[in-house]
Amino acid sequence: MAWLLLLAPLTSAFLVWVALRPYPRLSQAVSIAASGLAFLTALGIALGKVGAPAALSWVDLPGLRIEIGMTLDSLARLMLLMVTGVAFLIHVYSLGYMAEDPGRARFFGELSLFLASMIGIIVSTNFVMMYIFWELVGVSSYLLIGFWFEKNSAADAARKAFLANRVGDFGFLLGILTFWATCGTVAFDPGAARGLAGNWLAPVAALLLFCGCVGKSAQIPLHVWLPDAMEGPTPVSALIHAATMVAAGVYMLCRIFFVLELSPEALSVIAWTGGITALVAALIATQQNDIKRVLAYSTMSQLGYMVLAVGCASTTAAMFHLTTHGFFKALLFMGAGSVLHALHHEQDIWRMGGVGRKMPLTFVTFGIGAAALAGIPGLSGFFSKEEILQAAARNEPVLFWMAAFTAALTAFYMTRITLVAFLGKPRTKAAEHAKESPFVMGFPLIVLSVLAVIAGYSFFGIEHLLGGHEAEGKNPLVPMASLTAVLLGLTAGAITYGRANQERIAIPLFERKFYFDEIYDWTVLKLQEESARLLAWADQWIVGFVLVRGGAFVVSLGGEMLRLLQAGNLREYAFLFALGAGGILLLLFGR
Amino acid sequence: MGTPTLGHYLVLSGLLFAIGLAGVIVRRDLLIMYMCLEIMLNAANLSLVAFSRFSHQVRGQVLVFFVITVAAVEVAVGLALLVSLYRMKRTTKAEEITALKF
Amino acid sequence: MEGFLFWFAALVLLGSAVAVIVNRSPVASALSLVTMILALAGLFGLLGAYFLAAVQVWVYAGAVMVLFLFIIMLLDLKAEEGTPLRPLGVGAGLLILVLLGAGFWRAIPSSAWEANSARVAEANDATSIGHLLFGAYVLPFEAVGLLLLVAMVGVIVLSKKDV
Amino acid sequence: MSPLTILLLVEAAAIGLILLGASPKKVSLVAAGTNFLLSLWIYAQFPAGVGGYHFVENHSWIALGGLPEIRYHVGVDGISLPLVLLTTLVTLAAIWVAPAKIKRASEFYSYLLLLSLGALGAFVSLDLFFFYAFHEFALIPTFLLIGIWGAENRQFVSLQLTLYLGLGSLVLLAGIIALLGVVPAEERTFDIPRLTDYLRENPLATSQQMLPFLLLAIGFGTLVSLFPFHSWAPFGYASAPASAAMLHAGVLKKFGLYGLLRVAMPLLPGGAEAWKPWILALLLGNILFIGLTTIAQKELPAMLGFSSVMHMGYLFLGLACWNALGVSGVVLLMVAHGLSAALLFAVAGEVRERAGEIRFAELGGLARRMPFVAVAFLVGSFASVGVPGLANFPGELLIFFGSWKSQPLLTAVVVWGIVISAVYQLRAVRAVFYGDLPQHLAETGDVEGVARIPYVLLMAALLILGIWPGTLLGVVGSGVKGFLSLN
Repeated sequence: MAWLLLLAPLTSAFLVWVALRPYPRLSQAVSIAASGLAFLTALGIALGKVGAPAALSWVDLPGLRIEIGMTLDSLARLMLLMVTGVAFLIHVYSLGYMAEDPGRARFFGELSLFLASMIGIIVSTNFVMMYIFWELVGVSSYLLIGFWFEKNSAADAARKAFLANRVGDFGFLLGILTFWATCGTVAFDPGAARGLAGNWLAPVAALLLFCGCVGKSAQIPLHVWLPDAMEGPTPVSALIHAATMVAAGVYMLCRIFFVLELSPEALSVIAWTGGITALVAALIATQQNDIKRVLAYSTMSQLGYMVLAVGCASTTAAMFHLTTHGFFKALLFMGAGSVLHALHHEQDIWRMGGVGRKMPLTFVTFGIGAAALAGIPGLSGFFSKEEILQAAARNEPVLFWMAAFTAALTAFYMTRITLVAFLGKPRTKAAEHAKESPFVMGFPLIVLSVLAVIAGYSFFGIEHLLGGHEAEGKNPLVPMASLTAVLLGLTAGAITYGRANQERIAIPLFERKFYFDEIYDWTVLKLQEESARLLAWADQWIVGFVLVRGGAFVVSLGGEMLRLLQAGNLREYAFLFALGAGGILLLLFGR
Repeated sequence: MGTPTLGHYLVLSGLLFAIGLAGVIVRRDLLIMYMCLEIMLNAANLSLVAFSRFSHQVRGQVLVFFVITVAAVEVAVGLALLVSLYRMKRTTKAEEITALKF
Repeated sequence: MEGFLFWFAALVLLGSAVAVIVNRSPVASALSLVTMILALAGLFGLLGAYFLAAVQVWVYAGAVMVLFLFIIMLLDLKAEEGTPLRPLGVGAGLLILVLLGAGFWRAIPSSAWEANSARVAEANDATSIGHLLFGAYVLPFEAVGLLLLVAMVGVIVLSKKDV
Repeated sequence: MSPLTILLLVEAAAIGLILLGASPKKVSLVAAGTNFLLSLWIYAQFPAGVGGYHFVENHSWIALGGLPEIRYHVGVDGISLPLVLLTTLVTLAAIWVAPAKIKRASEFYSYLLLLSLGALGAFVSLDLFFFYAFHEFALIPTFLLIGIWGAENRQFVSLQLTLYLGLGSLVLLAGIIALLGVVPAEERTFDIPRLTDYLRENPLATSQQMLPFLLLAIGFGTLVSLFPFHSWAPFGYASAPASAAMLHAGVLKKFGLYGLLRVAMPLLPGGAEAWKPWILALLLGNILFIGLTTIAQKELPAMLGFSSVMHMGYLFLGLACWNALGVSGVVLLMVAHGLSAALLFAVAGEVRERAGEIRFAELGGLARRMPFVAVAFLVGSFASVGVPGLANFPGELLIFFGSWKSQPLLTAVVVWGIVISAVYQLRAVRAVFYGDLPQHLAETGDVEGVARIPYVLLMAALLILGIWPGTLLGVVGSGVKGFLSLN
């Protein structure tokens, strides 16, 4: 029965791709049914009704045993619930959002493919199975980002996303190989990991595996693809680039924590990467004008938090924040989506304004999401971020202060976009004529806003699902610091953007995203293009011309020389003849 | 100087043959080449006679007899060719007659 | 005495052979060729092959050389005053001379140098050649005759005017 | 009469019928179809658990004085069966993709069948003489196919390809002779199984193995476009007609690898070990040098040509690190690369024919006009890039696992190849099918109806092998255990 989790979305994807493409309504129905079914199965598993099935052996050769099975421990159950739940809501939301797009059948097929591979990552029992679905998630994100493939920017963004993920997967695969070489198995088996314990390979394996997370969860330096991934339709951004796919990296870290904890150096590297990514992303977010890009950088920043939590050896904090973040970030993206839908895909917040009055439901739900993300006490964001700050305080005080400052920044940029987009006077005609989105898009907003509020409390059970509440080492200073940071951010945001009509602070460094894209374009592309051009020239001329044609030339040269000997000169023949005769005579009778 | 032995005669005929061959290579005129050809033939005759003499068999001399006849035939035909060649090409220099060379 | 004769004939022989090559005018080389043949006939005589010596003089010196001279006169070849012997050709010739000479020199087995060959006076070598010629070698004899015939016909055909 | 011989006879009969005037495409389609079904039947009947050769047929052919007896000895084991399946499937697809009304159609189709016959013969024959002869036999139609029906620079390219491969085969012949020379006289035989058994019992001294292995390695290496000997491949495939490129890149090129796997490595393990550093260095050339060169390509077919050369790097890595994992990976990847290369070249041919354009700069947005072909190209690209779920991934994965223990650093560099291949493959997808549609391509038509079947066949095969490699691994496992003198 548990196989349904994987089979339902896969069959739906296969059916849509093979047969149902010309019938949009049918393929939408099949896809939504599949994701609903997956959610119900996940619910069954969470309530313990459904057990883990027997594993199938995929490859069984001497020295290597890869199997396709399911681990349904508490970590997986929580993640399954969150992913299938949010996915189902987004499927419903997409019905409305993609209503008039001609390719919507293909869209739902790709959504199902994504859902299947995401579930695959969650339930995988060994590294290779996780790697398989890891790449499939990359493929489906490539397809979904490049959904409007006519748009050059979308096509480029899709390619950029896939390549960045691929670099991450390269590190991930090397990590798997190192782990397999030292521990003899690819399964998630803490016992076997003792093979890694003492030897110097432990940090290497851990950091290589972390590369996979850096690629997938858009940590610096492999983060450049996430903002461009906003080229995809908003439900895609909501599902993939907020709730699920990017969270896969953090989930993977928690799943293989038994490898990471063997090397403290690796953990501190992970913590610092997370911390820096959170800070940098938050700084950039304050200066972005496109509403989806702000949310993208905010996701990157929250992911930084989660990686920081894992780095500080507290996977429960990371998973807690991951779940709550999944809810309110999906909510924010869908809220933004319904605004874009109403404003005919106008994404620049400075051309919006006053939308709140026209779209009350969206405004309220978006406000709740923003508040939760900012970390207003009482909402889910506050509790989960609190855990992370506690963990950071325990390990690296510097990182704690960085995280606190980032929390302030988060509050700042969230108030900025909420005020500018929803309040004040409408700045363009489109903003004036905005009207509320249909209920099919509203319903998920409501559900998610409810979840965003209650998810933080213990009765909701996330804590219990994650196996107990780490009560010890509650440093009283932390809640105070985070509270002041949030208040600071809120007031600063309110003051600067209360009745602002255009951007008040211009910091080009943040606005140009720390010039990462330019640096990459200059180094990676230039280096690669130049060396490729050079090698192509070398291959064509040196290997192709000199060696191959050279060989042919030498042969024809030899022929030419021999021709000269047969010059038709009588006396020459006589001479050669005599020379030969004399030579042989001498040879025969020798000295 | 002692009486000449077989060796002396053979060396003599060898030298004569070498001179004949050298002549063919050195001179460019076809006629002279012919004469050198004759020299080489006579060198062969000399060694034949020397062998027949020192091995006490007359057979060698019969062979020389045949060689002389063949030489005569060869000269006749050769010179006829030379004449018709001369009539066509007005020269007997070996270099000019290279029609066979492509 | 006999040794002296041998060395004298050998000297004349080689000298005239070289003269054939060195002489500029064809007539001179033809005449030096005649002297060479006569010296050879002398050597044959020394070796006791008197019949052959006689044949050599009659056929070779008489017929063949006359033919040569006749052709030289017919084609009235001018002596090659102008063209000096090209060093390359001469060098090649000398190289061959030395090479072949050394080759032959080495080739001669040491046994040939003993002086065991007392000269046996041949009583009537002409008759013994006759016996052999018309005995064992009658077939080659006829073949050579035929060859002469073919040569004559060939020459006539070749020298026809309108060929 | 073993079914393998029937395979060969069917194709020969088809050629005969075509020459007698039957309509070329129909006859060859029927022949290729029956062959494919027959090979599936052979696969079904193949006793997976048992090692060794099956469907064996062995008749004496010629016994010349001084030469060991040449026998028509045919058989198939875990290693060659997948290749037979690959050949029949790609032949069917190649013939189906070729346009019916091509100039000099009867010649075109008989050359295609000859090419496939040569490859099939080489894969099933267990006699060194036939093994070599069948491959040579397949070179001739390649020359004619490229020379007559190729693109603009076909004369030069077909000549270069044939001369280069001819030279390679000569070196290979020298290698075979050297190999037989080294074997003691009374044991000298053309029969591969007997040779393998004999040499496993009493292996030769390493010094004796050096030269034969070098010659065999260079000979087979040239046929498989190992790094410095690859100049014939890229432009040969670029200007070849789609079906010829499919058959040669997809199938005939695997002969070299199969040769290394069947003849060079098992018979001369000492030589292999001695020359291993060289092979490892050269395959790096394949991955990095050719990989980057592929990125710089400006045209679709040339890029595909270079990419098929680059992929050989993986296969050589698997071969050089001679162990069960690596070799099973090599066999899997050979089949997978054959399928994906065939699919990509078919699409390239389709684009060249329908859009009349092959330069990346001039193409774009074709996905809107040719959705089916776009999907085929996407599946082919994802397969060749090694995305899980498609056949190449298990192959590459096994090779990486196989070679990691003995060569960790080098394998790490080779693994970087998956990024390089992703770069150039996605660049092609982006340039040809995504982005905005240029004016002059506005009315390019898509592949319709029956013509889609070959693409569907190839895609289905890639999917099946990708999702469940067990289908081949079971068979390959028995083959590998059987004859590898594994450490």
